[in-house]
Amino acid sequence: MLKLSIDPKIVDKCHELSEDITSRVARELSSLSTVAIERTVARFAGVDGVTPDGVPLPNVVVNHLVEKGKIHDGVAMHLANACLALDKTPQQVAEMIARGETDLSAIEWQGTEAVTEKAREICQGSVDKIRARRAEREALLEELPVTETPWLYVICATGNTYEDAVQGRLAASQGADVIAVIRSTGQSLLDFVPHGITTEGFGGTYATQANFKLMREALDEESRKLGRYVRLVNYCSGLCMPEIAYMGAVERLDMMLNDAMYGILFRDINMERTFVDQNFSRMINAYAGIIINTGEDNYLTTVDAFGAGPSVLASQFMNYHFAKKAGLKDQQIGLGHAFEIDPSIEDSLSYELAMALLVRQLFPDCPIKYMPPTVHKKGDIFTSHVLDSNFNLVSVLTGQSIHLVGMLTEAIHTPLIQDRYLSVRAAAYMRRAAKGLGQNLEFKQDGLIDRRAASILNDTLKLLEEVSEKGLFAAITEGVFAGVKRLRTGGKGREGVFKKGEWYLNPVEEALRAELFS
Amino acid sequence: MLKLSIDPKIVDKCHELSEDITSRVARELSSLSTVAIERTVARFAGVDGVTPDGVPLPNVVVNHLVEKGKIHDGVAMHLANACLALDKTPQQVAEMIARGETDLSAIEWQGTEAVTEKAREICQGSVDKIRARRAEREALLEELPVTETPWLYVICATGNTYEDAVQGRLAASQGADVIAVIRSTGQSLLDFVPHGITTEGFGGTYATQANFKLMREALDEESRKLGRYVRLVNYCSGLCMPEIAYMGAVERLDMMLNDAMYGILFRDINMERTFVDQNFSRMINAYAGIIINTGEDNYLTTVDAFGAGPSVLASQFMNYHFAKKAGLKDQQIGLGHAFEIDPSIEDSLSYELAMALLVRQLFPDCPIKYMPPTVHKKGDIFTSHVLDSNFNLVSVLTGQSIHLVGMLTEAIHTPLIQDRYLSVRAAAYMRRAAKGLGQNLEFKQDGLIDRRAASILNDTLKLLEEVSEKGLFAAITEGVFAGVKRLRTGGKGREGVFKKGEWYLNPVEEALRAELFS
Amino acid sequence: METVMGNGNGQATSGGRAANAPHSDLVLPYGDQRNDGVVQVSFTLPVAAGPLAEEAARQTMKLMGLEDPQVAEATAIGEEFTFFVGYGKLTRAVELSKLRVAAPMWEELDQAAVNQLVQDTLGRPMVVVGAATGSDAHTVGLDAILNYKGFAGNRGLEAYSAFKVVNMGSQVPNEELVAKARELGADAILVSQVVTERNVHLANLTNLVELLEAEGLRDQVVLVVGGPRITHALAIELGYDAGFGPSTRPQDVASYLAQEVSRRMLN
Amino acid sequence: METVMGNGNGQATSGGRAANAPHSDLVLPYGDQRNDGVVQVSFTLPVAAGPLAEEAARQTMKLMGLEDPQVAEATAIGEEFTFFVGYGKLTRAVELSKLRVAAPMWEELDQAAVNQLVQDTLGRPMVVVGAATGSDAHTVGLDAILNYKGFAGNRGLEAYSAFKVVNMGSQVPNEELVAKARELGADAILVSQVVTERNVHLANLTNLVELLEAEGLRDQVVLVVGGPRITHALAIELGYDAGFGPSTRPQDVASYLAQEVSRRMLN
Ligand code: B12
Ligand code: B12
Ligand SMILES: Cc1ncc(COP(=O)(O)O)c(C=O)c1O
Ligand SMILES: Cc1ncc(COP(=O)(O)O)c(C=O)c1O
Repeated sequence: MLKLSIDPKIVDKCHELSEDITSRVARELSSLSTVAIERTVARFAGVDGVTPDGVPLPNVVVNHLVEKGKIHDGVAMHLANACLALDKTPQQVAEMIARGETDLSAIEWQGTEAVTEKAREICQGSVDKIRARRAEREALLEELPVTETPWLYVICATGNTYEDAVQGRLAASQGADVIAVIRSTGQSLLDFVPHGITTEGFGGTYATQANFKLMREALDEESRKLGRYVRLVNYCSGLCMPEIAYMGAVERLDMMLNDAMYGILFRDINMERTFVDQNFSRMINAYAGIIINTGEDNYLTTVDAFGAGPSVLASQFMNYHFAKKAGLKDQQIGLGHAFEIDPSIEDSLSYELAMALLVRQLFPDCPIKYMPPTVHKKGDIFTSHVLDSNFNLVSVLTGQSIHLVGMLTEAIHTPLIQDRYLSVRAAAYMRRAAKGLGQNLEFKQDGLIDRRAASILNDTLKLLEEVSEKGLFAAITEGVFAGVKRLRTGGKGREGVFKKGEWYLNPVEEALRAELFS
Repeated sequence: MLKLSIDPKIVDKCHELSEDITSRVARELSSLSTVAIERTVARFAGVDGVTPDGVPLPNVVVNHLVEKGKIHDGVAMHLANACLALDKTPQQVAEMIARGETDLSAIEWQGTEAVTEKAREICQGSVDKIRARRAEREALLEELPVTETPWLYVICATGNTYEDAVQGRLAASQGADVIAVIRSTGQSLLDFVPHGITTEGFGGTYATQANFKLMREALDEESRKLGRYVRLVNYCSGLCMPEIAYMGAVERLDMMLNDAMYGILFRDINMERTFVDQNFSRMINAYAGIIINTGEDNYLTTVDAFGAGPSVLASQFMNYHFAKKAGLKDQQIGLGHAFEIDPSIEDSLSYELAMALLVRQLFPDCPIKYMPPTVHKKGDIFTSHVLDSNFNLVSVLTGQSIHLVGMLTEAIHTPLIQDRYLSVRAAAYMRRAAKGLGQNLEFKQDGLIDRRAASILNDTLKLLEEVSEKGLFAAITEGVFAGVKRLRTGGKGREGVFKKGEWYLNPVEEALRAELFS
Repeated sequence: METVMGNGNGQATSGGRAANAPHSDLVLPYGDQRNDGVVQVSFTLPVAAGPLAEEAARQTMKLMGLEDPQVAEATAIGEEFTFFVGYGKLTRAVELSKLRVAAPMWEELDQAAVNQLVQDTLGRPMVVVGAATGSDAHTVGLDAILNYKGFAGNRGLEAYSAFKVVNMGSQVPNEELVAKARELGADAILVSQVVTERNVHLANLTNLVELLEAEGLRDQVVLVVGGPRITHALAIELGYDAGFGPSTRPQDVASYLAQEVSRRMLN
Repeated sequence: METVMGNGNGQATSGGRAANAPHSDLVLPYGDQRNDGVVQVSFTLPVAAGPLAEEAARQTMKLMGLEDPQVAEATAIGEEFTFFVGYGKLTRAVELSKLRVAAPMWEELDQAAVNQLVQDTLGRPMVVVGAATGSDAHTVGLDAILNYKGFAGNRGLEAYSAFKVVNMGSQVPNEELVAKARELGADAILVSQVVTERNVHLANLTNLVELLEAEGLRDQVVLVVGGPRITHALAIELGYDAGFGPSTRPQDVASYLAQEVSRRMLN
């Protein structure tokens, strides 16, 4: 059995430091909420649909409260108050706001106790629905078990959700266990979630609740046909992170790309906004039984992977502790790593083995999401396919859990129908061919690989010490992760962060907290 | 360092048995020679060229002696006698025979001592030339060293020697260390060697001395350009095995496919003819410093590789002992093995690792020639490329010496110019990526791989015991190797075997024996 | 196009009857959207790498009818050679309903049915002589069809009581094959041709037909050829009765032979 | 064909001058013999696997001008989809001497020469504003050109005294880019576009030119676009001054910018 000799004291120290770093962030931001969170609460309360000119009603409600200077109370209280006062459902209230028929700030206060109770009541339906969807998944997994690991995960990105459904089913029938629909470029910076079925996207398909539903239904059908539950993935990131968490939860998505820092580093989204949103969205994911995928693979696309081990690990430690704080179980925390080692260097395979196994061993109960080579790929699809073959090998040897199947055409286009077929076929071959190999191998004590892993772990500790000393905000400001520098006060979506008022209530958070931490 | 736990007692026993089996064959056949051997002697004596209607002069001379019932004395004696009597060179004598101007059987005998001396003299020039070519190679290897292993070996098979030269140079410049020119189908069953430059072949190019020369010159030029000596390979097999050995030796080829049993099993060439020819051809190869490649890979194309381990190993043991008997050094004995394991079975990679390493470990000083997957390849060139990638990996991990680079288009056509490029590139990548990996790994004691190797070795011993009991001739008759059955008295070329007469002399064999076993 | 051509060794459709499709659609390659026409190509041009070579590659793709040709990779693989990988969009569609697919005509029969049919028709086993002819030494495919063991779990002709099989093995000269067929009074001759470089198989296959005709044997036997690059259409063109391509199962051949021989008896 | 088209970002020929080749030969793909025309293709047809699909594949290859089309592989990748790998022979050749290769015009200059030329021409550093525009978040390529660190050992524009570089990063709206260029009095605007699915880059690039023209800025700046699927010909077509494709080195861009600005001063 391949196993690295790791000093457990260093590991413990890394955990302590990251627990401390992330707790400090949480404490510092505990008084904040965001417009995205409030829109999510509105959705929990049943607000849905768009105005005739296409503005989603959750945005209408929240924008209205922002305009009226009332957002600091949270959307739940004002919606509940209006429901009581007008004897309407939240959806009816929202429609009235859209038509300019009411002003929530002007409605007579129905008494704090009554409003609080109503606020809890209007959100409870969605909480219950999510619990039911989770139970549904569990039942399906019993009925249609997935037995082989790593799960083979492929991407659909046609831009057209109907094509995604065709191609997702096809990929599943070819052997894929997990289907991710990639989002159109630019969606993460939209401060609203598009509505309805969409057929036009660039490099991906818009994430909408209707698209989620359509894909999940298609895959449910295919799952039954194959006798194997096919998981569905989307992106819980960007300016609408918590809203998408809600949509994924009620449409029974199974995984979500959901990173604590990705938005900051790669989309220049405001730090506070991101940290606050990620926590709430992760609570929803946790409750929905969704597995999150963190995005450390992205670091390796902007800096050389050979030297980036410590920053990847440090980020994983922090993502892990942020996740635990949001109530996610280890089994739900799909920490990311990627085979982005430069293929032109000597012993690249040994270095990558060391890193992949280190990640695997440090988080033994987390379903590590292992990502394929991308940056070092060129238009030579044959050579690219060979690189993926070594990635497939390392994945099987080190017992990874979620295997994002590399595409031979990575450098050219989002996958064609045959690209997925060929790549899944290659990954499935390796899963079969190298099945027991890892169990039959051991590393030479203190050899290249052991030493490499130890040195990365040591440097991770140093990095975490540095971050702990400075605090995470300052560390990001100084460009510790992925070589990207961001200001705490900069970035997109900052205007959507607000300080919660004295009467602020988020009944969803309250309910989830009770369920998750009981 | 990957190492199998092998019982040395079993290995010793296998060696003893095969030494005994092969010695018995050699003893039994020691009184025989063949027309091919006599033609080779004629070539050593300087007989070359063709008649106006295309018959090679060595054939003319030997056929003449056969007709005259004089072949049992060997060609050397009669040629020498004629040279003395007519005061001609062997070539002049041969030309006279071709023109019907002389009858060797009718020339007055010049006295045994004088003729014997002359016979030795006329052959010595070629022996010296071969020694000089060998020294030339050694000097070139000092000047233009090849440093990386395994050597990457690719095939040219355009049918046109000029194209082969272009493509061989190109392949070398792309990273190939060894260039083999495959022969046209059918050549091995010709009982003569075609003459001169050829431009029309099917699935390969005719092996002729002129083609050898042209290729070696092209590669010498390229070697200088690259600062790395590029080796040239051809096929020393079929009905003209020893003649081709001669040609390769004087044209400074570096390797020769040269198996003790291939002709019997795969070309239905007579057993006695093959065993006698292989011994003499190997003596020439030995003296020329040529590395031979045995053909155990072929077994795996007609029987399932999973069960064929013992017959491959048994054949290697015998090929090894036949080779030693012909004066080849371990460093010249490139025993063959191939990655022909069925990719659809579970743990195929582990099984293949076991077998490849077993071969490697059992013959530690032999440059094992490791052959790529072929039978399980289909027209899907992408999937084929992935299979080769695992082959490349096993080769590097187990420290093979001569690596026949697999082609992604194996199931379709002999390699195109870009097929070689892509395949060499993939193999070179693996050589770099996995360079130190084998040194950093160990097998779990008594795991799947160790147990598999032990069981193959045990079965090899059993098989060799069986062959020893029956004798090799009977074993082949019963289809022990590659599932092919051949009769001792059957097969092609049987009429070319004859019993040496009382006055028989082969001065070449005599000279080589003196040099090789001194 | 209405000429008989194409592979169609039958096993993929029900029993291999000539598959004139009911579709009438125009079909284009499918990349990630129906009818986007996306095709991948690779080739080498004997031109030194550089902008000129890339432009030549793009033009080569245009000559192939590919619109929006993209050179995804251009790599020097020698001083005077550049290797290209490209993608482009084909806009000319194939009209499915217009295609005529040639395949040997037979219904799939199981072993018992084949045995029965031959027994009913001939009252004795069919004599089948097989060989890899000319310089071709590839016997695995032929053995897969003939030998008891068969192919992919499907038993070979030797396993049928309907056939008396003589497998002559590899590199059999056409003359020897014809002599053997005459000697045994063969009902069928099964030829395997695997090596096709420089079209070596064409001459060899044509020569066999000529020999059989010269000996007056052509009409006495069912003449079949198989191999990885053999199609039924090609076989017909060369004067054979049927051609079998890659992944042929012995049962396909057995079914065909039994039905062909019975058809001939009825005529 | 005489229209300006093709890649030709220049670095492969000496200094990137438009490479009108001296060759006059007809060039065909080279498989294992000169002029054999061998091309590899792969594609998927939305047809169920079987003889019909294979015939459709063969016809598709014929539509691509491939003679002797060989279907090497036909695999069902779904009930209604078959994936093909094929080989065929193209017989229509490209005439090299007739090709016109478009490339930005510049001589390769080293860092000192670039600095000197800009100093001599402008008497101050060139102000260069760069951005990945629209929804494009790929900055690695742009950074490779602009940032000090550069690309493949070749320093970026920041390393030159000739340039004052402002790198606006990713997903910059065209409006912001234009505003920044005006604010800084930019001499050059460098745009990166990596995502090209559904031709999203074309609209975006066209829009930038329109904005610049509307603001009367278009003639004030050297307007350059780069990215893995950008060619000089495309750039020209879209109204840019130059386009740079894959494997561009910062030095290529620096050389071009210096020479272009000096050319403009002389005119
Ligand atoms: C095994 C093999 C060999 C073995 C053959 C052993 C043996 N006893 O058969 C050995 C190592 C000896 C060999 C040698 C050579 N081979 Co070879 N070989 C192969 C290989 C790897 C597999 C072929 C095979 O067994 N396939 C499995 C069988 C089951 O499939 P099949 O033949 O297609 O048969 C099926 C159908 O076609 C059909 N079928 C076939 N025959 C018949 C007959 C009838 C009557 C019917 C009804 C059906 C039928 O049914 C079968 C079952 O479905 C192929 C590459 C590949 N992966 O395909 C190269 C290949 C066929 N060989 C090739 C070549 C060039 C050679 C050599 C000429 C190379 C050389 N110059 O030395 C030599 C010489 C052989 C000669 N004189 O003919 C080329 C042919 C290129 C071409 N298109 O012409 C190939 C494609 C490899 C390559 N890329 O270069 N080879
Ligand atoms: C790294 C990467 C990312 C990183 C980007 C990080 C970053 N900060 O840049 C991350 C992970 C964030 C990312 C995300 C996405 N990506 Co991305 N990504 C890549 C990847 C792997 C490498 C690109 C790269 O860095 N190349 C290295 C640089 C040096 O090369 P280059 O860009 O070609 O630049 C050179 C030249 O083109 C030129 N050049 C480039 N720009 C400029 C500008 C000027 C002025 C000049 C003169 C020259 C120049 O000079 C450079 C040096 O030579 C490619 C695949 C690949 N292997 O190419 C996919 C790829 C580009 N991504 C793709 C997609 C679709 C996406 C997503 C949209 C997917 C999704 N839906 O989530 C997202 C969203 C991004 C967005 N909104 O734009 C597709 C694009 C498909 C297409 N043809 O449109 C690709 C091809 C992958 C794929 N097969 O799907 N990606
Ligand atoms: C964790 C994470 N979130 C989100 C994304 C995608 O983000 P966007 O939709 O902003 O392109 C990625 C990209 O792969 C990611 O890794
Ligand atoms: C040892 C050996 N000899 C000879 C050959 C080729 O023989 P022929 O030229 O008879 O096809 C092979 C085939 O690979 C071989 O392995």
